[in-house]
Order: sequence, then C-alpha cells, then structure tokens
Amino acid sequence: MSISMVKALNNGLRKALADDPKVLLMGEDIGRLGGVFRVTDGLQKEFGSLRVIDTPLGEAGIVGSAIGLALRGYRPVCEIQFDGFVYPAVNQIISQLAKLRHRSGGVITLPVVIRIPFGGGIGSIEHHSESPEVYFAHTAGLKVVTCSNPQDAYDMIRQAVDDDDPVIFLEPKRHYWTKGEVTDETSTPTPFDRARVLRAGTDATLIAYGPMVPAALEAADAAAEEGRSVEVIDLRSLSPLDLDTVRESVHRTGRALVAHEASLSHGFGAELAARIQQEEFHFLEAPVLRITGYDTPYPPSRLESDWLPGVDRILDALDHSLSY
Amino acid sequence: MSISMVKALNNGLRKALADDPKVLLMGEDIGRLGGVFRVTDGLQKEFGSLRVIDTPLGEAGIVGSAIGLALRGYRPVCEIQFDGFVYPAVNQIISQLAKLRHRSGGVITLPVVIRIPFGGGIGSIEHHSESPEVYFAHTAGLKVVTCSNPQDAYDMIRQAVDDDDPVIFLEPKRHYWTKGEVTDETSTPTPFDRARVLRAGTDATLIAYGPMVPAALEAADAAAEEGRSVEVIDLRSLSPLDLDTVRESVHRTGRALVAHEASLSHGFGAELAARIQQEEFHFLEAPVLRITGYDTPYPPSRLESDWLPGVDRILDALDHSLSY
Amino acid sequence: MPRKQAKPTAGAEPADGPIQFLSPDGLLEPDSRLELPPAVDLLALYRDMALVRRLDTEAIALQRQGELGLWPSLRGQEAAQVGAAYALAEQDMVFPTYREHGVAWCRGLDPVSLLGLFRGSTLGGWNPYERRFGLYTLVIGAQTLHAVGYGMGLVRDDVVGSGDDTRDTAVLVFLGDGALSEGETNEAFLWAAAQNLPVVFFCQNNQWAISAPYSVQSRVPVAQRAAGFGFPGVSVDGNDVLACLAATREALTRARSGGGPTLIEAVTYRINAHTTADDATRYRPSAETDEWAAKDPLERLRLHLTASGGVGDTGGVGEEYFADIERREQELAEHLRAGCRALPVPDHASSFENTYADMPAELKRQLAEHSEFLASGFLAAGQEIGATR
Amino acid sequence: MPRKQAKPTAGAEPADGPIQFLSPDGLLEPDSRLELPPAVDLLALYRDMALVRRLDTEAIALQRQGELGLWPSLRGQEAAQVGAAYALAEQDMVFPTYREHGVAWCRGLDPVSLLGLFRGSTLGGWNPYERRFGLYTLVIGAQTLHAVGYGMGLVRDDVVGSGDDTRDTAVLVFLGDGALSEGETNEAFLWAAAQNLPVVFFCQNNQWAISAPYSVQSRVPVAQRAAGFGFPGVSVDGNDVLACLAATREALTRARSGGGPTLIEAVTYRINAHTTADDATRYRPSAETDEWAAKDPLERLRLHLTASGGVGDTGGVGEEYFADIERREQELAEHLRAGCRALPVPDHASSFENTYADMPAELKRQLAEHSEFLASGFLAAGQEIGATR
Ligand SMILES: Cc1ncc(C[n+]2csc(CCOP(=O)(O)OP(=O)(O)O)c2C)c(N)n1
Ligand SMILES: Cc1ncc(C[n+]2csc(CCOP(=O)(O)OP(=O)(O)O)c2C)c(N)n1
Ligand SMILES: [Mg+2]
Ligand SMILES: [Mg+2]
Repeated sequence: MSISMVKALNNGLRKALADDPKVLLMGEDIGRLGGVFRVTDGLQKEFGSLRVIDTPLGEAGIVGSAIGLALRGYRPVCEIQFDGFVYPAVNQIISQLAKLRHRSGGVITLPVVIRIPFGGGIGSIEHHSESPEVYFAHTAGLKVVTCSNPQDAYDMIRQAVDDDDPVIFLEPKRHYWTKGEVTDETSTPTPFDRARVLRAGTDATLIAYGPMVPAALEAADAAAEEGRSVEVIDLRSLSPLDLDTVRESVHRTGRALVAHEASLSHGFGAELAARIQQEEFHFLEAPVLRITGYDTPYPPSRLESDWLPGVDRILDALDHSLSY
Repeated sequence: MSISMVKALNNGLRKALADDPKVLLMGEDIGRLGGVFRVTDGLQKEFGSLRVIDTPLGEAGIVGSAIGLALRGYRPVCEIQFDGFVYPAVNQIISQLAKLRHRSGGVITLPVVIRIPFGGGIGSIEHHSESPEVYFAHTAGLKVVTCSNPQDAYDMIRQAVDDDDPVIFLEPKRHYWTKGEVTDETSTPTPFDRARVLRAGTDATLIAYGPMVPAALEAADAAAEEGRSVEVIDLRSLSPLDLDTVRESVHRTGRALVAHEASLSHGFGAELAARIQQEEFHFLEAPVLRITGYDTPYPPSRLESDWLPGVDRILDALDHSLSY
Repeated sequence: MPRKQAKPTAGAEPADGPIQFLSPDGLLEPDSRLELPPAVDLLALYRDMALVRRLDTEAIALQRQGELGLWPSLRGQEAAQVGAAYALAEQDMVFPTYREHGVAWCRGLDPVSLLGLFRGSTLGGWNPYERRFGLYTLVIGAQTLHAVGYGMGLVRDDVVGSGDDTRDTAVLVFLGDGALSEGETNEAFLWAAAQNLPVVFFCQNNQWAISAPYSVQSRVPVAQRAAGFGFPGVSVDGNDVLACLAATREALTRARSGGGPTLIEAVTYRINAHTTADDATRYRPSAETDEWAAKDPLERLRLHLTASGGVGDTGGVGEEYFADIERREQELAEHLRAGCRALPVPDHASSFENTYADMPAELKRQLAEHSEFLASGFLAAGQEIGATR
Repeated sequence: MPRKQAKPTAGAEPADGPIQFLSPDGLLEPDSRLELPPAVDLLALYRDMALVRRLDTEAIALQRQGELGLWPSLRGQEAAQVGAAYALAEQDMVFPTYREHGVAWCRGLDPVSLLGLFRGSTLGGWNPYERRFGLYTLVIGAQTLHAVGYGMGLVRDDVVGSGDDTRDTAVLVFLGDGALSEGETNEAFLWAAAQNLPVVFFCQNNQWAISAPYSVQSRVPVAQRAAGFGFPGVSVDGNDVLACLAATREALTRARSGGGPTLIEAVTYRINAHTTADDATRYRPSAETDEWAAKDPLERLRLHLTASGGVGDTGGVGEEYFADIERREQELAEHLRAGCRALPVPDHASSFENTYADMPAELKRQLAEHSEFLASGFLAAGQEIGATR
C-alpha cells in the first residue's frame, strides 16, 4: 500500500492506541482538527477525547503534564505543533523528562514521546522550519530519532511509543506528503536505534537523516552517473548514535560526508566528524566534510531553497572530498 | 591588586553601571543579597533598586523583559542564578533574543548580557553544576564567552556589556574564589572574542575554556616535567570561535586535545574536532581527542570529582595522542 | 467631512456581560460601567474599519493567487483593533501578535510592509521604532514580556505619571485568547502587576485558538484573570468599536498616569479560518459563524451612521461618504497588489547579514563559500537546490 | 495515650485574614469560614511536629559537621506541612518541593532517605511510588505540572468522583510563594482549572523566596491567584496546624469527589535562612524573625495541650507525654546521625546507570573507558582528579 508519511504516522499511532489503553495523544489542535498536518486525523473520533487530548496552548504544560501522566502509568505521545515552538517545553524536557529515570535510580520510567515536525523547505514563515535536533541529542537521557520515509515512519513511531525511554521523534515535515510502500505489522522492523545503509558504495560515505535523506540519495544517483560510487546511510537514530554502521562504512570508503539542515557550528555533523576522525583516523583519505545550513537564523521562505543544503552542494562537497 | 573572580566581576559591573546610565542589572536575589555568589554585592545600594533590580522568580520573565528594556534603549545584564535554571528562559533566548537583529534587518539591537554561573566541582546538588554552553553556541545570533581568571572576568564582563550583540556570559563557578592580579582600566584588554595562548608548546595543543583552564595548565606543567611541551589555549569565546588561533597552534604541534565538563556527545569539543580535522587534515599526527564529562546527567556531588574530567584524564589523553 | 461625535441615544443598559455602547442594530446606548468617550470621529472610525477590512480581503486574494504564502485574516476583529488603536497616543508603544493589521494601519504603516513576512521576502517588514509598532510576533505570548520590559524602561525614563500628557507613555500589547495559556503571558501579568507597570494587555478573545475553543483554555472569562494578579480586568464587546476605544483609552490613560496595568478582553470572533492554510469547517459549525456575522462590527456602525439622527444632530450620512470610502478601498487594493509584487526578493547575502552587529569571520567564510557556490558551475543545475520535497 | 480531639473554646472569630482556629496563645476558636475538623488527634499532631522539628535541627547540625552539603530548613513551617499531610488519604499522591521534610515524615519515609540528596550521595533518595511521595524537585515550579498530569491520569483511571472513599484519589502538590511567579506554575493552575482536575496546590507562603519578600512577586494575596483561573483559593494561618489540616482536608475531599482544584495559601514564615548556605541577615531584619517566632506553631499547640481544659475534657497533657516525645526525638536524632554516615557512597558506575533503560553501546564504552582509567596507574595520582578548584 503506497501512502504518505502523514498517513503512515497516523496508522502507526492508531495501532499504538488500539494496542495499549495506556497510550494517549496530547497536543494543540490534534483532536477535532487532527493536527495542523493531519497526523492525528480521525483519532479523537475513534478513541475519544480522554485519549486524544486537545490541550491548552502551552508547551511546558504539555510536556510537564505528560511526565505526570507517565508517573501514573500512561504512555503519552505529545505533539509539538512546529519545531520552533518546542522551546517553552525545554525546561521540562532537559531538567525533568531526561533526568528522572537517572535521578530515581531507575525506579521511574517515563515512556513519553514528543513528536515534532521539523526542518524547512515548505515555504513557511519563521519558527516553522527549525532543526533543533542537537539541543536534544546533547542531552543525556533522551533518545532522538527521525524517519525519512513512510515505512520507517510507521515502524519507528510504534517503536518509539513502545520504548521505555523518553523519545524526541522528529518528523521531516517536507516529506510528510511523500508516498511510499508501507507493509503492515507482520514485518519485523529494524530496531529504531539502528542506522540503515540505503545504498551501497565504495568511494565515499554520505550520511544523512530525516529531511536530507532523499537529497542524499539523489546526489548518490547523480554521482553514479559520473562513475562515483557513494554509500548512503540513513542514520534514523541521532541518539543513541549507531556508530558501528557508520564506522564500518567509512572504514571501507575512506571518505565521509554528513548532510543536515541545521546550522553548521555545533550541528549534528560536528559529532559525527569528531567520532569518525578519531575512530578511523588512519583510514580517512579526506577530512569529514559537512553540508549544512549556515550559522544564521532560518531565512525567509523566498531564500530557503538557496540557503538549504541540497543535491548540488552535496555533489560539490563530494568533489571536494574526492579531490584529497 | 589580587582579587577573586567574584570581586573582579563585581568591579567590572560597577564600572559598567557607573560609565553608562543605560546599564541595568536584573535577576533573582541580586539586590539586597548581592546574588547567591555575591557577584553584585553592594551594587543595589550604590546604584539604587531601579538599576539593580530584584526580579520575580521567573527566568522567562527576566530575559523577556530584558529584551523589552533593550528595545527601549537599555543595556540589561541579567543574572541567571544557576546554569540549571536557564532553561525556562530558553524560548526567549533562542526565538527572540538571538533573532531580533536579523529579523529586523539590523534595525533592532539587543545589547543584553546573560550571566550564568556554570559548571561543577563545588559540591552542589543537581541542576547547580550544568554546562549548557552548546545549546547557546549552536544558536546563531548569540555570542557565548567564558572567563577563566579574574583579569579576564573584569575585562570581559565590561566588553560584554559594551557589545551590541546578545552575550551569554558563562562564569566558571568553581573558580569564583580563585584570586589573581587585576589591573585597572588603563590597560587595553584583548578583544573578548579572541582566544589566548596561555602557555607555548610544541608537542600538542590543549584547548580549554572556563572551568577547565586551570586543570589544563596544571596538566601542561605535569607534562613538562616529563619532557613534553604542551601548548595551552584558553578559548574565552565559544561563539564566535577564534579558529585562527587554534589552527595556527595545531598546525605547528600536529596534535590537538579539547577539554570540557559538558557531556562528550555534541559537546563543544565536537565542533573543534570537526574544524581541526577539516582545516588541518594533512598536518594532524593524531586524531583530535576530547576529555569531557560523560553522556549522563551530572552526578551527585560525592561522585563529581570522579566524573569530571581532570588533570589525570588530560594526561592520559595526552599519552594517547602522543602514541599515534 | 464633518467631524461626527458619538452621542448616546436613550435606552436600557446591559446589566452585565461585556460593556457595549453600540448594539448590533446600530443603537447607541450608555453603559453605566464606562463613560462614552467624549470626542470620537465616528466617520473616521468607520472609514478605517472599512479600509482595514479591504486590506484583509485583498491580502487573502493575494494569498489565493500565490503571491503570499499565508495570511492570518482579521475579519470580524476590525472594531477591536481600530478601537484600541484610536486610543493610542503617538508616544505609546504597541506590541502586536501576527493579526493586528488593523492596528498597523491606524499606526500609519504602509500596509504593503505587512505583506513581506507572509510573502517570505522578509522576517520583519518595518522599522518598529518609526511608528512605535513592534514587529509581528509568531511565538504565542512572547511579546507580552517585551511589553513588560518596555514598560520598565518607561518607568526608568520617567515618562510615567509625570503629569505631562505629551510625555507620559504607555504600552499596548495585543494577545489572543490562546495566548492566555502560555506561561510567559502569565509571567508578564505578574511582573506588570508587582511593578505597577504602564502596560495595557489587549486580548482579542476571538473564541478560537486555531481549532481550540476558549473552553479548552479556561472556564472563566478572560478579564477575571487580571484580578488574580491584582490589577483590573475589563470585558468589552469587541465588535463595538466605541466600547473598545473607550476601555482602551481609560486603561492607557491610567497606565500613563502611573496607575498600572489593565487587562482588556474584547469579546469578538474570528470570522475566517485561523489562516489561509486552515480549514475551520473541520472544527466549528457554520451556525456559529453565521451568528457572529450578524454582530458584524462594520455593519452596526454603518447602521448607526445611516440612521436618521443616528449621528449627533446631523442626520444620516450620505452616499458620497461611502463612495469616498469605496474609492479609497480601490486605491488601497491597487497599492497592495502592486506593492506586493514589487516587494524585493532579498539577496542571498541578506540571509547572513545582521545575524550579528559585525559579521564574524566564520560567517564571512560561509557567505563567501556560498556566494562562490552560487556563482560556480553548479548554479546551472541549481534549479533543484534546496527544496527537495 | 488518649486520643485527644479538637473542640473549640468559645471566643471571637477573626473577620478576615487567614483562617485560624488556634491562636498563638493556644486558644481554640471557631472560624465561620471553615469547619473545625471533627476527628483530630492533637497529641499525634504535636508529636509529629516536634519530631519533624528535631529532624530539621539534626540535619542542620549534620550540615555544620560537614556531613551534608546543604540543608533547607523547614523551621517555622511544621504546622503547615504536618497539617497538610494529615489530610492525605493513603492513595493520594504528593509532589513536594525540596523543603517538605515534614510531609515526608508523615508519609512514613525513613527520614534518613531525605539526607542523601543533600549529602550528595544520590539525586533521588526514595521510591516515589512506595509512599506516594514524589522526589524532591529543585527546579522551582516544575512539579506543579507533574501534579497536573498525574491528576489527568487519575481522571482517566476513573478514581475521581466515583463515590468510593477508598478509591477516589487526589494530588497534593507543594509550592513556595516564589514558585507562584514561574510560568509553569501558572500553566499548572490553568490546566487544573480548565480540566477540573483533582489537584490541591498547597502554597507555603513563608514570606521569602531566598532574599525576595513576597512583595517582589505579587501585590495581592496568594489565594487570590486562583480566582483568576476560576477555582477556589483559601488562605489559612500556616502556623495553625488545625487550620492547615482542615483546609487541606476540605480541598482534598472536594478534589477526590470531582470538585476540581483548590489553591491553599498557608501564611507562615521561614524562621531560618533559605538554606544552610544562605545568610538571611543580609536581607531581613531580625525583628521580623522575632515577631514570627512568637507565632511559633509548636508552641501554640503546646500551650493548648497543657492548658487546663485545653484539650477536650481531659485537662492538660502531662509530663510523660512530653518525655515520651523527647525520647523519640533522641532516637530520631541518633537514627539520623548514624544513618547519614552510613549512606553508601555510590559506585562510580552508578553515574552511568539508569541514564537509559538499557545502556547504549556508546555509554558502555565510556563506562568501560572510565573504569579502566580508574583502575590504571593514573588512579595513584588520582587524588586531584576532578575538582581543581
Ligand atoms: C508557542 C507557540 N505555540 C504554538 C504556536 C502555533 N499557533 C499559532 S497561532 C495559534 C493559536 C493562537 O490562538 P490565539 O492566541 O487565540 O490567537 P488568534 O490566532 O486567535 O488570533 C497556535 C497554537 C505558536 N505560534 N507559538
Ligand atoms: C527555575 C528556578 N529558578 C531559580 C531557582 C533558585 N532558587 C532556589 S530556591 C529559590 C527560592 C524559592 O522560593 P519559594 O518558592 O518561596 O520557596 P521557599 O524556598 O521559600 O520554600 C530560588 C530562586 C530554582 N531552584 N529554580
Ligand atoms: Mg483566538
Ligand atoms: Mg518562600
């Protein structure tokens, strides 16, 4: 069945709600409206307003009360309407959600999922195109994952709900309407904390996640036409990081490139570069290169296609890498 | 005159208040009490409660109203009582403070300083020993600086107040009571966005900032006794990054180590490693190594001296680097 | 055009509920809780409401034509915005949300400048100091704290309670009913209260925060919130421009004179969907919208103006007044259309500029690299850069 | 020991101000605003207050001896805490700040477990599910939202308003006067109100938030805040254990039965400095402290108990009662001293454990590296590791 990522997420959430009465959805406009992206479309009607909760307009309240619900045995899935509106919840996320298991010596389990549509490329106004992944990936106690296609969206949202750790679930909003085959639950999905090699290659390893994965694949296609064999890795999990998969690849290819939308400095690529140069020092034939957003606020939408890293900048970087 | 870092900051703030009537201090307990670390001791008495403001207990309020004050032409210096209490202000910092100059095409200038005592090592309870620097360094539009000695504290706080960009001013609380010579204002201080080579060396470059600088110097001393010449750089400015000073050094030594208290993954060292491996690829004789806190919440104080990176772990890493 | 003044006709006054002077049928009646403002130019008020509505309609059309990415319509809220704006003194400062096109208009902003943000050609659009009208704020509630800080600045500048009308200054900050739920808004309330700041919080309760009815946020009326923090709250008919004007004027006057903050609830209705991207039929019945359409803020003032004897002693307003408005509307629409299309697409370098007062070396490097990339051969294939959707 | 019951003596009742039954002189008087709780064991109440005070005194001593890094004293707030705690049903859940040692005591926690956080040997200290007493929360206000979520869970578990006393459950969440200013606290208020949650907010207004007097936070009484959100607020004499008990009992009963939230202000005083690290002489006059010392919560109950005819019909309480308390205090003190020193210094691996349900590979690597480092030759010189101050 070929469905959009939105529909895949919707199906995954429906399944999660049906499978476990402790699963709740909560967020702004997720009920009647079905969320501004319709990810929760129809779910309030199906499961009632006690399980699919239209909350007041306060993100600290959403995450803080999700923590309380989890303390009472629930498994809340929060929706933050847009990436740029997660910041009011950061105090609850960093100081409480991420730490309570550790503080309590493992007595407290907070299976809270925070879904956040993230990234740019859809022509939105400001605060609607942010890439806040590093704020969360740097915070011990959180898992941070992102999907790049409908099948992963369906599998990973369910795995996130099943997971006993707090999970920041980043949804690449510019691929919400991309369709793809989604097989039903009889399959055994890859664990959501493992990266996946989407395309094998021998000349260089191109690492991407979420919004940049399709561009990475496109770039690899274009490179192939010029006779360059690029391996593409979809990280999927940003924290924990599946370094084994990355190392195994870079060890073979000797070259690594990382692409993401977030700003360069202290972006996700920094950690990858730091790891790779340390672990594969003797095997690198070129420095790890980063293809990223710039160190500026996200631009107005008329400039975003210019500002965002894309296929061409990846190919440019690939040339650069191969020139070493 | 040999004074503590607390006193140096106090003197710097007094000078800033005296020099410009638009400078205001605001925060919890900074007036009568003089702040929990006494950094603002006596200043309310001297400059009155309209200029040294005891605020309500709300960090969003502190930063949000500082923005409003800046819009009216003031230069507010906010105190956040401890690192772990900055998170309620993160929304105002990331979405508003960092962006308004850019949004307004340069019309709006927000000369707001946010002072934050940060880091561990003083036996505090949780939320009182955090190292949140990356959250801010990754945010375009903010400057992030930290001092490691009283002279820098005195000079840099004044430079921060004078600066027209928002500055996150991180104060390494475990060195608050360390004394050092502080010369008065006749000197011409190094610009606060420049790193400083504290000790010349030829075998490796050890990069640190704020709380880790004394340990870095100590480690370099210890290494010298074993005949190893370690160059020590005090970064001072975390954003913008003075990469020139770092590169010049690593180019010569061929080896780089970075030390910080914050967790390893996506810590400050990641960006440094990523930059250095890219810019000095052909000159590195060993991978850039990081000596950092672990990927866990900050531990209870009885474990902190164990958990925190210190002289011995630096020396261990140095051995490792030199073994390449 | 004669300067028409409001003068109440005799009639019963509502015992409670929001303060109202002008009924949906255009009858002007006193309300014991508030004095009808003495000098009001009803004709100007109506004209501005009509023009603001046209501005809104035109922007929606531009969005439909693909010229704007999005537009948050103010339809139904013209009286609240124009009424509040008419209470401002020149020196007062305004902090809007993203929907205060009517206030912007009354403040004298070129309405074209409102379009840039929604066209995606800028993140700002105007100089907030020029007309003392802040930039639109999309993060719900954030601007309320800026208003508080600005008010703290006014106190320190000694332009509150000095007794000099031309100097004393207040802040008028707008917020929606949904914004009442953000922690930051409540911090703003308590700072303003504890420090007795010259800040007037003007809440347009348009009954909806996207799809959330007011009952999701609160079980008591908006104005009641203020009492909890220790300052006055007042509820007015937000579709009655006179009530909005009178309440805001009273509150601003008190604020300027050192009397502290006020929370005004303007009970009104968002006639259109939340924005052009929203589909309101998914969550609210059309009957509700119809009911509110009958309370239209423009219509009631038009009825009042055209009723014989409706305005002062001069009798009903004639056709040439409405014809003039229509002419101005046409001009405005043309100005918007032409202005919108003429909005400059910013240079790629502008993404980098003004991130800091002086561009740091690393950002200069990034800009140079980016410029070089754009100028390179890759530009030829550059159609696909970025938005790989 | 006889079970003594509170019975009011005749007398004038205070017209307004906080509800008070027991005056500083130990006189028990009715208050028309609240019913005196019918079944109260005054002797038990006093004993617990005395023991809690001793717990506090002992912890301060342990801090002075270097056994604790810090201690936030509850002195002066014993009545508020013990009174509130006595109103709890077993199934109710408590969310404390960092100062509710008295509530912890009444909940049956081993008081030694309270010391670990302040000794730096743990970040928690007890199992919050065992006694339904949450972990201490140091981030001001954060726990109020956890209480709200827990209350939402209770509603979904159908243990609110079922009419079954042994099942129906409420949440009691503590906060300070300073916490009223955090945005999160206000969000908690409005969520609780809008959803009519079974949450009782118990605010100990001890007049100070570190060095900030209440006037920095607000210009109106605490209880008034609730009205703004549409739920009842009540003010009680926080040094009167009966008033605290009665008000909390009423509020919890209402909450359990589906009647929604209440905000209780217990007007009290922080007799000691904010914590052992604070110096209160820098910001408040000793005269104020003296004034409040005269309203001591233990003393007034002691006076009442010892006054002839003070308790029910049984006359004053005898010496053996107080001697027994003194014995228990000694036992408690010894238990605390011994228990404190015996608190295990956690293993270095514990810093790594429980960060996640299963330790990720990278963290395992870090732990292994760290263990290896500790075991290596570097450990010899390892005295200086870390805290280079
Ligand atoms: C902090 C934050 N959270 C969520 C949003 C998404 N959002 C945009 S408008 C809106 C509803 C606002 O409702 P209200 O305050 O009543 O204003 P109105 O749109 O009705 O004028 C929401 C939830 C946002 N902009 N900011
Ligand atoms: C979010 C946050 N900001 C600041 C602090 C620092 N701090 C600790 S206690 C305190 C005062 C709290 O006062 P109150 O709420 O009245 O409680 P009390 O200590 O009087 O019991 C402050 C400011 C904190 N713990 N959390
Ligand atoms: Mg609204
Ligand atoms: Mg207090």
